[in-house]
Amino acid sequence: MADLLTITDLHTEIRLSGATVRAVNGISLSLAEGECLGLVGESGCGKTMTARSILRLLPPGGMITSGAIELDGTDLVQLPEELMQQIRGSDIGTIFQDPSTALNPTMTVGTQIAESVVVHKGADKQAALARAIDVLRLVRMPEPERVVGQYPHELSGGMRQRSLIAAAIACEPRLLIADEPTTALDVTIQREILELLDELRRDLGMAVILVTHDLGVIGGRTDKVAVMYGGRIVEYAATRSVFATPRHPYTEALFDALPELAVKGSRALYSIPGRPPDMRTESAGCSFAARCRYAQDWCSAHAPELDGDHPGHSYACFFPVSSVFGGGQAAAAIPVSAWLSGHDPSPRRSPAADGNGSSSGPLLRVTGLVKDYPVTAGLLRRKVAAVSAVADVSFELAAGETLGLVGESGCGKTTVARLLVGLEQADAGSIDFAGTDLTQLSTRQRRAQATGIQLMFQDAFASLDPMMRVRSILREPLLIQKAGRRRSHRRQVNRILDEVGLPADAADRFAREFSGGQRQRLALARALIQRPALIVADEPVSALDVSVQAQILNLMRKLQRQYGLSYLFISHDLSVIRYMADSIGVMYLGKLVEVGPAEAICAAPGHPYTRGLIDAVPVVTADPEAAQFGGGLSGEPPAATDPPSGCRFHPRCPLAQEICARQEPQLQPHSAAGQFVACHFPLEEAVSSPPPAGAADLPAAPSLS
Amino acid sequence: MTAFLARRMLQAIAVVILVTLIVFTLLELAPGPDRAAVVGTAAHSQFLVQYLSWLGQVLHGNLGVVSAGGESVAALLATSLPRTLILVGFSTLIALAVAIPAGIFQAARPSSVTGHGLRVLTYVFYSMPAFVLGSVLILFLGVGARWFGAEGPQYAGLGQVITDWRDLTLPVLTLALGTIAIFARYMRSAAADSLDEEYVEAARARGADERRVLLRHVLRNSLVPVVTLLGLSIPQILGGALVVESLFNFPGVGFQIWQAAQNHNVPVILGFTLVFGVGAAIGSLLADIAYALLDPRVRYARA
Amino acid sequence: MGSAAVAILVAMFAFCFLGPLVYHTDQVHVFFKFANLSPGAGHPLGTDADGDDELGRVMVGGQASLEVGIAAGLLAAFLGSLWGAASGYFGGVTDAVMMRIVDAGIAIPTIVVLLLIVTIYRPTEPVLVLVIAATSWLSTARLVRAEALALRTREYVQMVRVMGGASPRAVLRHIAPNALGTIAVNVSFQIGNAILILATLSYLGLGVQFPAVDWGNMIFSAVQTISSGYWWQIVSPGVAIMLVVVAFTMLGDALRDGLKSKSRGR
Amino acid sequence: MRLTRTRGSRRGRGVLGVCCAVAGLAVVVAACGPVGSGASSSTVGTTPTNGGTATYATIPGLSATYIFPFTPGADFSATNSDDLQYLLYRPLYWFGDGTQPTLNPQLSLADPPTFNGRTVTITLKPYRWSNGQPVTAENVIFWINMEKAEETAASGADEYGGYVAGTFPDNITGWRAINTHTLVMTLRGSYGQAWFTDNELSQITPLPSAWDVTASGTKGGCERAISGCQAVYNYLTSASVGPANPVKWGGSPIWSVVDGPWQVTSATAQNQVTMRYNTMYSGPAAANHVDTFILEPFASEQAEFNQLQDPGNNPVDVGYLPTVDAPVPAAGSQVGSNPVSLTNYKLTVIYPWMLSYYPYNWQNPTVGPIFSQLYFRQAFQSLQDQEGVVSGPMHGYGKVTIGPVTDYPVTPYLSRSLEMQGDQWTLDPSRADRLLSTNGWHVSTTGGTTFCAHAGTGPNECGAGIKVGTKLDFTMIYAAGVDWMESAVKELVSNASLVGINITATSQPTNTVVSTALGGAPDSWELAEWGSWTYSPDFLPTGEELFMKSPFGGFYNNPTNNADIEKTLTAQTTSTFDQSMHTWQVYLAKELPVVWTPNVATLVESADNLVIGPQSSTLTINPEDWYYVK
Repeated sequence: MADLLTITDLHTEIRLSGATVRAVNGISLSLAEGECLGLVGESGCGKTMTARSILRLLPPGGMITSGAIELDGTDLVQLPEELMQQIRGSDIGTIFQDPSTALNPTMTVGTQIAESVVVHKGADKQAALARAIDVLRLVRMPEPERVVGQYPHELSGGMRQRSLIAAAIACEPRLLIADEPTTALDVTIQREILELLDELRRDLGMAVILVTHDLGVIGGRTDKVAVMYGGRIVEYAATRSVFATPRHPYTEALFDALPELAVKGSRALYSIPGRPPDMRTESAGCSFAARCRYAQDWCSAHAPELDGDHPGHSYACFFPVSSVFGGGQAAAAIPVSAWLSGHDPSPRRSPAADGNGSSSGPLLRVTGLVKDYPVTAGLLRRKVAAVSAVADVSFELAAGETLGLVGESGCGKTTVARLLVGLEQADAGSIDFAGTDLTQLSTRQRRAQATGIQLMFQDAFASLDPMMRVRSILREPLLIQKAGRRRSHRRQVNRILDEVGLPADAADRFAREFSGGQRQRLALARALIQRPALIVADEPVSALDVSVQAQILNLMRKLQRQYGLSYLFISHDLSVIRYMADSIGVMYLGKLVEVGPAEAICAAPGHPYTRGLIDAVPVVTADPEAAQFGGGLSGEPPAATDPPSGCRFHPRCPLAQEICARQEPQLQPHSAAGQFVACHFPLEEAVSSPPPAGAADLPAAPSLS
Repeated sequence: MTAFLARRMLQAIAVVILVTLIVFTLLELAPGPDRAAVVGTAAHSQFLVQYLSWLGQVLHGNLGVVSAGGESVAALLATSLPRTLILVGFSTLIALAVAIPAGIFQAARPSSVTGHGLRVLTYVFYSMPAFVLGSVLILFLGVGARWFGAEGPQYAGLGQVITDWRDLTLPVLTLALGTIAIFARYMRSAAADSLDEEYVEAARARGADERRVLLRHVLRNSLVPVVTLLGLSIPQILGGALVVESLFNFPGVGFQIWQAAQNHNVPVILGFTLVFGVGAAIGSLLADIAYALLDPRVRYARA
Repeated sequence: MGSAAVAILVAMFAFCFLGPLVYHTDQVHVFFKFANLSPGAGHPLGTDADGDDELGRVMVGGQASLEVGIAAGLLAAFLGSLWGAASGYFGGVTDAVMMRIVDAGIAIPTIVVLLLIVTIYRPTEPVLVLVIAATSWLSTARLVRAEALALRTREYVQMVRVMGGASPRAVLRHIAPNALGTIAVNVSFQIGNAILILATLSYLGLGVQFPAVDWGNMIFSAVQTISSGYWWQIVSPGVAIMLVVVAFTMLGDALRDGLKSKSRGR
Repeated sequence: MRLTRTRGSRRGRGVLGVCCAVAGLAVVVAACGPVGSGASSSTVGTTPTNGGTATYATIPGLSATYIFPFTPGADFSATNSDDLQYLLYRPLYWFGDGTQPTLNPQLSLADPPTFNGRTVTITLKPYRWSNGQPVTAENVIFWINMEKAEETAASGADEYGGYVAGTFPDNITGWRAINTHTLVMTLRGSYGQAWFTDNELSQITPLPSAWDVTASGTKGGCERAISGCQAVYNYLTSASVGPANPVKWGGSPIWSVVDGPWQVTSATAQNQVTMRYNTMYSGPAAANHVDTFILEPFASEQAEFNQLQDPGNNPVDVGYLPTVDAPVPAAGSQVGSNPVSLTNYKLTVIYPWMLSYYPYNWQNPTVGPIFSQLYFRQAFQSLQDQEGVVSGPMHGYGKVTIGPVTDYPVTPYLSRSLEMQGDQWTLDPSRADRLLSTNGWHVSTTGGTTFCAHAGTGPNECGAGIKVGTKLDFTMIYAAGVDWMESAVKELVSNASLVGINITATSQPTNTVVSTALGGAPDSWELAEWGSWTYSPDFLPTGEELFMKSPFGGFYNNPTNNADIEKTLTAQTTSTFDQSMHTWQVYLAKELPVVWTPNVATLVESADNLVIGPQSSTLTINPEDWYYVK
């Protein structure tokens, strides 16, 4: 099979006023017709710039300084701009990361999908729209005839991404570049989209470059993988080969940082120390040397070439790893439920055992919590409906433990967090915290109670005042609560910085001077400085790269042990929840549909929705069949303004029957492990082979032991 | 959409009522005889009573009289307002027609020679008071080159006013140039923001050329804030018309206000101000409707 | 762009306020016999219709223009910020009423209100400052309110409540400092605008009154004799006013661009 | 009195300096009036042609708004009377003979009046209205009845702007028609003939019988009796003004009845008035004349000047040149060249029949005692640089004022000796310093304010009512929008500062200045300048309206002066009138009751190929004599 795309020694630079960023620093790769390449790496490693270089759509100041990009024998680097425009959209299709910003809000979806047809095929409006409908059908858009006339904001996130894909493939390109196509989406939709891409690739015979930071995404879906670091490819091989035997320490580190895999062992997640290299300066040696656990003096003085010891697997390292990671375990399929139910013997909980607090009751008991947001309409802004954000949610959290709340976007988990920290007032229910019902307190009392519960936002940067220095940010809670004397504040700030792993001089800097991970450390430091009993962490790591995510998760666990903290950990990512949580609450459309010990739920979900969530988690495997494993969920949650009758999940439930639409199921004890499920037809245990919850310590799959 | 419109209209009505209140308060500051000319016999009663009686008269179309035994303010308005609308209408259209492409061009090619040139011109016109600009235009294009008349059209008929391009050009141009400067600066910034958006990148990736990107994607999105600005600028443009009309002897509303101010003719100032205010409130309402038409998000989100 | 603007402003300030210390002219007395002299020895920029040295007059006139412009711009921004912040902070009915008042104020052309007020009160410098500020604060109010509304939902502002802080703290420590950038941009535009409004008032005969002089009435006097060929009378103050207004506007643009890139700090 | 507007120099302004005028007693002597010039470069032939259209730019800011000659004060403007009503409805007596502001027998409807004791006989010439009816004595009585009805009805009524309480028609006791063309009036006292003719009969405009109606086609009774006038007045007033009424002037059954040389054919809401030559006109007809005459209104001098420079589609044939734009004439010549941008016009200069001055407020409780001191007024007049203002901001187009009678145009009313003396109080700050220093003042020449050091009424003392420490610190209001006035005030402030007199000058709209000075409380003003006083329709420069405790003269009140004025009003012969005028003005010139300021000229531009002849100093126009040449 002839290579469709060949990139040879590509160098791309971005010239800024003060410096030159060597974004792509001599990469070479090739891609055959119909082949799928995964381009993997942390943010800032140059993967997006590589994709942009192929399209020749570089940011201001960006230019390809040398190298060749041959598409079917034509060097795109040398092509005049007019001809390049003919290639874009017709020969190369592109999908962007965020469908909410990549679609023009003032144009109908159909017009945008048809745009490339109009541009390249000279189609008239009628023909173009007809084509748009065809393509929408191809991407399995429901009611394509209606959708073509709609505007992006009228579509859900998943539908937008389908539209974007439709726009990319409207001219049946031979190469599709998908730049982080699922990062902004819920796990459930992510799976659907990835599957769609797979099918389209097969049906249309496209070659695909899948750019992502998530190894889970490429496993089983790509033919080969290029791992990028510091603008270079550090490992380049068939996917199966990389998953089986990652040779570059960086690749290995990426695998180790995955929480999906970490649960199996008793150790903390591996996190790559330091930050990606500054691409404005050129280092003489291996750019990864500074962060590499195997680096020798030699590494920082000499740059390794990209070659390999056997054909088809090249890497740029003097001291490649062979099977430190444990050889082939990733090569075989790891059933999702298997690793999810994996035994975690880490002694990270058991407050009673720690002697921390009385065992008289849980630290937090939430009972019948309700929150509606009014929807107003009409001239007088009368309340015409309510968004039922949280509907009768109850759960408990013991001191020193972690409760993971999981669910798709819009399920109400963030509202629960806001209710707990007092950013919203509950419409009904009680929040019993350390013996006090927070909902009954006056504003003043509530403020005084604020020390006990702290919050971490997903976007740490947005939660740090850009005009304040770190010292002021960290001191603010102390000032508010008039805790201690001012003189002691400096000491406390310095100590807390040290605890979250930031240097003391960080205190005099501004939030914008820190990286994403460091900012989340700052947010954690601020939450911790008041010595709270409970930290509500709302998606604290979902905006972070895997390696950084690992740092934060580790830190949170370390601090939990240290202070006997409780966490209410909110995430849409079951693998992260699984790594962090002792117990799990699964929310759907404002309802808690399942709650119970983490192992039990992961091993034997009782609710079909939980099952669907678990199935949607990408599998770290190179095996295409394993990647297809499970049914997953289809569709997206309906609007919370008008929740479905009875069981709110019934329209999407594969097991739904007539009663589900009529009668709302209550949380019922489901298993001996303390699992509660709200379902008329809860899943029988061992439906999908994993052992029952009670036997969580049994080996899950042969390949794991 | 209808609910949004209805609510927006209620707001406009509230604004109009407030405009009348402000105007009336200003009237309270005016010297006694002038006030009597407007409020008539109610001059000695309570503020509120006076206000309501005045409002009642206004609602009956009675804006007071120009002078004792003279022409009514409403009649004066009826003859002068259409002229101002012609002047303002033409200038605004020209301003939009020039400022939009100029702004987009500056955003698309900020460092080109033309881009820099446009930017300098924009600043120059922005910082030049209208009377200076008008005088310079008269000196060079009117009196000097004799291309255009140095005085606005004097015809009685509006049709003749519109067709007398030779005389209409300079007043329209003076008002337009200042307005262009305001709009172009805004358009540039809106278009620059729009160009940074990912959907522009997406369009390029689909093979759209620069022309298509600018016309189909950037234009409409950057028009949205400009339309809002247009709505807010209406009073400013009318205010500019005041200077331009007096400079070019063009007997429109601004001209009459200006004359009235010179003569302390408070009934005329107040009556006309009221009409300006109401016009601006309506303009702002129209701008919001246009905004909703341009931006589908508003159309649906507020419905 | 920003540094060029600052350089122009510093130069113009030095010119207007320090210039007269070096370049002495009689700007008080009238000498008709020296009227309308073209630039030359003794009068580098010529003289005006009253025989005053144009260079010295541009300096003195600049003082009034800059003083009134800056004072009015600052005052307008201050009033507008207070109003806008209060409106955005209280929200609800208060916000609706306060903003409708702003809408109504904006709906009335500034120049008309100026005309009316200035015909009632003698236009001295303080009156002009008050009057220009009284008609210019509206746009600031609108802007600051929008900013306050946006800031109110920022997570770092919400964090104050999570930490148990009261609203005043959120306003004083977080909303206000973060709105300052926007306000600073606005101040810059407001000053440029105020100088232009002052000039337009001169055209209507309602600007600063003699013996005080500002660039606006210098230009206006010159415009009257525009066809007599005394070009230096219009060019000198014209260039001065343009430089200053452009500089303030450029400064505002530069500050805004800076703010934009700062808020994209990630 | 009549409100006119001087053609000041400020452009972009509608409102300019004001001149007020009131009647006086008059005897007519010749003098030199306006001077024509206007060397034109273009090649224009000399063959007169008949017909054509002349477009006339009205005084900036003053458009034709009122067609009924019985005009109320608010509309009593030069444009309405001189440029519109006089062309349509001739006054009984026409003032302006050549360039002299004197009675013109040719253009008057009647022969000069004959006085016989307390009776006056007026004999009308055989004029006809355009509807064919003769102009009769009844038509004159129509006016008198109307004025009697409207002005005695309510005191302070403003129905006719030319009315002054106690004068015409209050000072006649009887009037009747002897026959169709003869009318006799009985006077209340024995008034001077000149005064009664020039200042009283000058107001009358005969009204056609066709106007004696109370509705269309309904006969009124004003010609017969005073009691019938109110209804007629109401009807005619409503037909002249009101919404969009100018548009109705054209073809109106009322207003189309004219005895003047012109008839309105159309008018616009913007007050552009088109007239056509009245072929029924009974007066002297020129051999050649234009047949259409258009009054075009302008908002400002600048707009008008721009139009002249760049005629475009609607060229103006006769308009005004702003003083600031006029090149200074060469030494010795009355008229300078045209601005280079005006290529097809010739320049003519008119010195209007007016007096320029501004009053001291003699009644002001604070500064009145200072103004009452003659040495102070002498010192103050010595700070007024009339020559400098004429050669400076007036660009040479001005005449220095030396006393209460205007010295240009030169009339028989002017004292020869005073004329020979010229301005006795030319600019001289050192004289002012001396006058103040020798009268008890501590003069500061270094920036401080001069103050009274020696109170008392003796020599070297400040004078009655002035306390030690009183400062020479004055406020002055002046009309905004007149360029030369602003410059003159600036210079005065500058000159005054040389002798420690501090003047705070504020410009205000002309109307405000006038109303403050004429009607304000005694302490509401100190010095107020509005411009000039125009003698129309009271054409004699007598002093009764200005200097007999009149608000126009700052309430100056002096028994000697009052007696002198009385003598002028009752003088029965020309020689006694002139004699008493000279005596009075020599006295008053020394008294300096007000501050004399220079008269400014009106600069008229007319198309090269249009002959308009010498223009009258009364500012009336005769377009029926204008003709084009080929």
